[in-house]
Amino acid sequence: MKFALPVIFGLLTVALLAVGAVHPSSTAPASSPEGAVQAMLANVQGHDWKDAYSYISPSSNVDLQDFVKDLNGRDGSLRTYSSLESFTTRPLHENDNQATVRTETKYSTAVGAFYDTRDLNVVKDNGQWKIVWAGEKTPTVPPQVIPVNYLRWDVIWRGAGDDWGSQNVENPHVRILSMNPVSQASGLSIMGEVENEDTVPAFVSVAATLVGKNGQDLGTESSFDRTSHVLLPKEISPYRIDFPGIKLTEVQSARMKPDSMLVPASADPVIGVMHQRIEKDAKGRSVLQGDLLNESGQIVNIPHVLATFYDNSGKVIWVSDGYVDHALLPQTPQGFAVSLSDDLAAKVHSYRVTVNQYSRDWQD
Amino acid sequence: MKLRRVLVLTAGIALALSGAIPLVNHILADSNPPLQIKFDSAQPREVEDSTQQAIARDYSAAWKALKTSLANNATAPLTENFTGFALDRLSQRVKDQQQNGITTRIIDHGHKVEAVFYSPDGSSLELKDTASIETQVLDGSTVLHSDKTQMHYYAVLTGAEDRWKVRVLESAE
Amino acid sequence: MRKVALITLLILTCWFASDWARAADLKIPHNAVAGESLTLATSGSGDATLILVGPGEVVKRSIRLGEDVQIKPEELRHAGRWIAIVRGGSGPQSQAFWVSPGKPDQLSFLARPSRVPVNRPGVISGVAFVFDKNRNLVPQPTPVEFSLSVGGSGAKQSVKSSNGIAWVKSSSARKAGAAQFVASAGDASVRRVVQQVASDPCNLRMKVEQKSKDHVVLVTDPIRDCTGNPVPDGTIVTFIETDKTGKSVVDARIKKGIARAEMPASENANVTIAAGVVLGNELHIGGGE
Amino acid sequence: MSSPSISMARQVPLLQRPVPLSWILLLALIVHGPLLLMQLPNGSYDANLHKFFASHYAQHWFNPWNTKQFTGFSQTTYPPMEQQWVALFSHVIGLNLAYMLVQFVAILLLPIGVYRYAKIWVNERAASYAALGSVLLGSLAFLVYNAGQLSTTWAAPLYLLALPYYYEWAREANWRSLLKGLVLLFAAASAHHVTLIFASFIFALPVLAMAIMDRHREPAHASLGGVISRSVIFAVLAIAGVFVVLMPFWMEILINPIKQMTIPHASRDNYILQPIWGMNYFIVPWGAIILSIPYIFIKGLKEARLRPLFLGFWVAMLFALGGTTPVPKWILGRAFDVLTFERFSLLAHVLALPIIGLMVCDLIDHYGRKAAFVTGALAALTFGFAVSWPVYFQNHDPDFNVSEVVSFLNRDGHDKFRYITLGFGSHKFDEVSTYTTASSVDGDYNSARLLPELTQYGSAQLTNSKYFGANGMESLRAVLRHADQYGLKWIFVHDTFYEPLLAFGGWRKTETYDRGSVTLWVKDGIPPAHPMPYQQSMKPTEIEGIMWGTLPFGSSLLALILALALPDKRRRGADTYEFPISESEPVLREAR
Repeated sequence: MKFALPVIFGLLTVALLAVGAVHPSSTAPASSPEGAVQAMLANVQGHDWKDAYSYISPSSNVDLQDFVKDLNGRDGSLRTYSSLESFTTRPLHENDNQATVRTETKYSTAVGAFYDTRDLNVVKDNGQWKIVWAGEKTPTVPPQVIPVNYLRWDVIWRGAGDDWGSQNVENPHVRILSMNPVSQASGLSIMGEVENEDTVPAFVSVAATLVGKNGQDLGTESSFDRTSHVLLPKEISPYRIDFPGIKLTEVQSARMKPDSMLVPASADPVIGVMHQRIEKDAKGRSVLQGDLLNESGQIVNIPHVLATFYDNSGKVIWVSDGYVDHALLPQTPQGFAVSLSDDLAAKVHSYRVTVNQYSRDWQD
Repeated sequence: MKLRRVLVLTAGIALALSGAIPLVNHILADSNPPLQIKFDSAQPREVEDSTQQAIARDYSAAWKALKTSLANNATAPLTENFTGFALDRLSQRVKDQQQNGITTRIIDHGHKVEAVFYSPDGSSLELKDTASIETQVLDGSTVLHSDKTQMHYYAVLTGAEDRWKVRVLESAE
Repeated sequence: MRKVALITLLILTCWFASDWARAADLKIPHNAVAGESLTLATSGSGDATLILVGPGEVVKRSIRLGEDVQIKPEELRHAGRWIAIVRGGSGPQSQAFWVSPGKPDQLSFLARPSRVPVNRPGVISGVAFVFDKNRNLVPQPTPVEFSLSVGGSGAKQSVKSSNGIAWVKSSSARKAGAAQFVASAGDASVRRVVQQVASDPCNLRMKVEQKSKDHVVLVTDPIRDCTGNPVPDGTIVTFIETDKTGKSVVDARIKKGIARAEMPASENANVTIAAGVVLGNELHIGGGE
Repeated sequence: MSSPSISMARQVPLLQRPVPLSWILLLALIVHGPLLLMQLPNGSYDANLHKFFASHYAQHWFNPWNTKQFTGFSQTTYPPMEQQWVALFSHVIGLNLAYMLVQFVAILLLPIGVYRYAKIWVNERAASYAALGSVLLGSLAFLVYNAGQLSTTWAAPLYLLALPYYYEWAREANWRSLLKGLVLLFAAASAHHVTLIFASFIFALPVLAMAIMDRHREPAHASLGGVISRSVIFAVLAIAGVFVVLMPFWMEILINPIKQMTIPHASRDNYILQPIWGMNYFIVPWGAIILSIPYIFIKGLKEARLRPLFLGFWVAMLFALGGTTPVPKWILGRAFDVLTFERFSLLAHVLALPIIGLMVCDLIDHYGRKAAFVTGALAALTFGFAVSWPVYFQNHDPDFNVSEVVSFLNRDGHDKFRYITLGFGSHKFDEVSTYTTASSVDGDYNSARLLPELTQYGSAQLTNSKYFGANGMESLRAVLRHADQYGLKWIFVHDTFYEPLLAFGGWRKTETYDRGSVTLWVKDGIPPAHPMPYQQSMKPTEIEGIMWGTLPFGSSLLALILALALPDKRRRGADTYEFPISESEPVLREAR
């Protein structure tokens, strides 16, 4: 009886520790196809690659190393700057031995959230549900020499001293070719195109200030990453500036502020945008898709696609963008898709895709 | 008991001082002198409305900074509003004043300003200013010189990141 | 007796006071010029301190009253209103005087822009600010000569400054190249360079250079502007191919005067070309041009 | 030379006697002095935050509005007392040494507080062992040398010092005790608000229970009603006083209640499922105390007198376990995700120490010197391991030099624009903030955040954005999008992870510092920074500034004056023991 209280409290403490520690095993066999996918993704989330791989069917013909690279990225792509943040799964169809599970994943990446949808085949293997992993096939480019006429601009600036009157290199002339406000449920967007009409490269950013009916400023926003910042001579880039929560009826005018700066730049890489077309994706949504082709000899780590949509009068009616989570290898096509709403798709008469890029080596 | 009294007294004085100092600063704070600017005769380019407002604001601020700087022998206010030759010149004046133990108090009774030049590229602008100025040169609290006169100034302003800065400020007879 | 002594004392005091007052008398010439020496005449006797407060400096020195005071050129560099103060035995005496700028000696020349397309009217401007050797603005009208030339040929123009500023406007030449833009006043001369660069491409034309099973290589003719100047390398030329698989676009860069792009081969495709907002010719691949 | 005089009294063996407090303080000096002179806490997690706040008070004692972080924030969001002491000493010995000095004072206060607090429950000897143990606590080493929680290490001992006075007041109605207890409590509140809130329950409720249980003990003869009514008076005066002393703090909370999204912290993890955090937050700070847990359970629950103390310990221990048990989540609800739990180890240990003191007495009584040696060695090992733990477990990046960053910001008018750092970690970012004249959009102290881009997302500092997943990166994107409004021109990067976003967002890499470990990214066309419009209504008034500059600091000063001016008469004889023989038998308070 003397020890009753200590024993009770001791047991209570152990019980509380046990309640807090209740957690399913990370490699427990899955009881359903969806469970197998969820367990695999949960392990990916925790970077437990080995445990995740335990849910992969041997028939997939993919080894652990390639499996990890498929999920964790390769060649300095956006995926290498990502981690799986959350996911949802939904079985599309299922029978006793086979099933298809749709996964919608959200990655946290260096450029913000990245969403991906993938349909996974799940099969029963020795009584356990396992995922058939379709590994990425890296095409082999034949050995070749790609001649580079290396073209770049360097700038020598005036010294730091205040020698007023002495000449400095002038900033490039850029011109806003078009500007179109579009009102949506989430707010107002201003979009259009900007051209570097000079003979030197320009570092461009576009900002806009909305002026309200009684003359006061409603807010200032910039195009941020919805434009290409480095424009070579005569290059045209779309831009889109979003003003969340502002309605078109509140706005009297907009002050556009295109800034340009002369910067050292390289004319490479050249990225072709091939076979662009508007189609429906697996979910039935309208997407503009095609292939990116890196015509240079070096890897482009993170491509960023900017799509400009025009109506039949040539007016810019929407600017959409998307990052590609795979690197562009030389001479190797890489697919891309940019979504657009169905009502917008109906109005689109033509479109134009430009590619912005980040490459680690070239940045340095 | 004595210690307590001293403590209470000290705390009271500290409180009173900390409250009084901002009040005194507020009372002594400068008010802006009247400034009239005409932009009609600017050549060869017409001065935009927004530039007119900016010039009026920044030229007035420059004078305020000049007064503060000469009165307190501090160069910090100058850097915000002056550049180039004017900044060098006024900074040197402040340093010399400091070295020689004198200060200059400017009592500004107003400016009548006319823009006479606005460069074609919009980067520089010249003003002719007729100012009514009272100048006092002081050594500590001793007034060494005091006069009130109407003076003409040539001021050249050039655009900086977010404001116009005075690059040339020269008085003439 | 006491009264007499008092009156005498009063007289003596007044006498001393007037003497001290006279001691502070200053005579300053009316024609003081920045950067030139200046002689101040003083009267009275004894030691005193002279303080000169100028627009950009303060000079303080000990003087003997009754003697002339020499102000060195380097002490009188800034034009404008000066205040001379003499502190002797009695209260300080002061006097304001004006120093005018010296003769024109330096120019601040703002030539804009540094880079300009050829054959554009009134796009080049030159603004010259006239200063003396101590960087005082010289408001007196001064003739300033501007000349703009490319390859030795060009135009000259003489302008009289007003309020210390002279300016001109000029058109760009038809030929690309570095234009020499010179402003001179007296012995001062300042040179600037205005790069006159090719304008928008003109008469943009492309042709098929090479065709294979997978690819077609398109190449432009040498790209020039409407006055015949070659468009600089690096300029973007966009090739657009449209066929049943969709639209393919390559933003090629002009290298060595021409642009080249590799497009997917197609049975039946239209190819267009553009540089900036300028459109070129159109090709049909598969069924001939 | 004369030989030491020996007073005639009953001989008590050395190990049977209480350890004099002066010896304990000397031990604290010997153990902590060299470590502090080596400035070991400089590398701790929060040290630079305190120094940053202190550097502001050093220059603007009566103006708590600090423009160097969050584009401007009020330092009334964090009790200022120990930071103001650092500020005061910094004028004489510099910021770093001032921090060490103030931290050292807190370390000295802890054994005094533990000693006085322990004496409510146990005899002088056990209390002195408890105080001795407090010098070598792993949790203290963790908070001082790893976490840099200056505030908790100040608030806890002040609170421990205040409660015995409350105990005396409740039992004996001693007005002097009431005054001293209240002033020490105000000082504790001025040091740290969170410790005050939790200590009110964990530390004070056992003392209330004891005051009721001991109401008839000599020299008191109080009634139950008397004890309770005096407790209520103490509580009311304490609440009113704390409200007045920290008035600007409460007003700030009232105007800007903390509505931010929750921010992840490893101390909320389950330490069993995440063993590395279990090691970091439990095994290391607890050390040899883990071995004494069975004794604490048995002794603490067997002795009726010790039960309130045990219950306080038990709750504190469950809190110290973070997310290992569901109890903190059940009790705190949403607040669970706002708090960090590493500080609860110290609170639990302070409550356990009187019982551990009894254990040491028992051990020494049974095993003599062997027991003294073993317990001493275990305490020393615990402390040594906790101090050296950050060397083996580095949970932040290796050190790098930020002097070039500071130099860049402070020259050529660069401080006209705002800056942020990416990948610096809050520790290094605070160092930059302390020494630069420029303002940052980012800030370290979460509760001071007002900018919508920072409060809308579940992330803390921008400099650590990537550790907060998509929320962190979205928060960073939102700030970068509004760079024009904030005058945000400079971004210093210590982690290439952030470079793609900057490149796509319109920044350019321009300069490299510290042999390439830091790069500067610049955006052109950004207008110079100006005060944000919302700040006008957020700035503390001048009166609030004066209150903030006088009352919290003044309460600590008053506590000091009262300690000197009104010494505890009854304790004069009891606290000191002459060497080698005590004149009288120690006052024993048997825990029975």
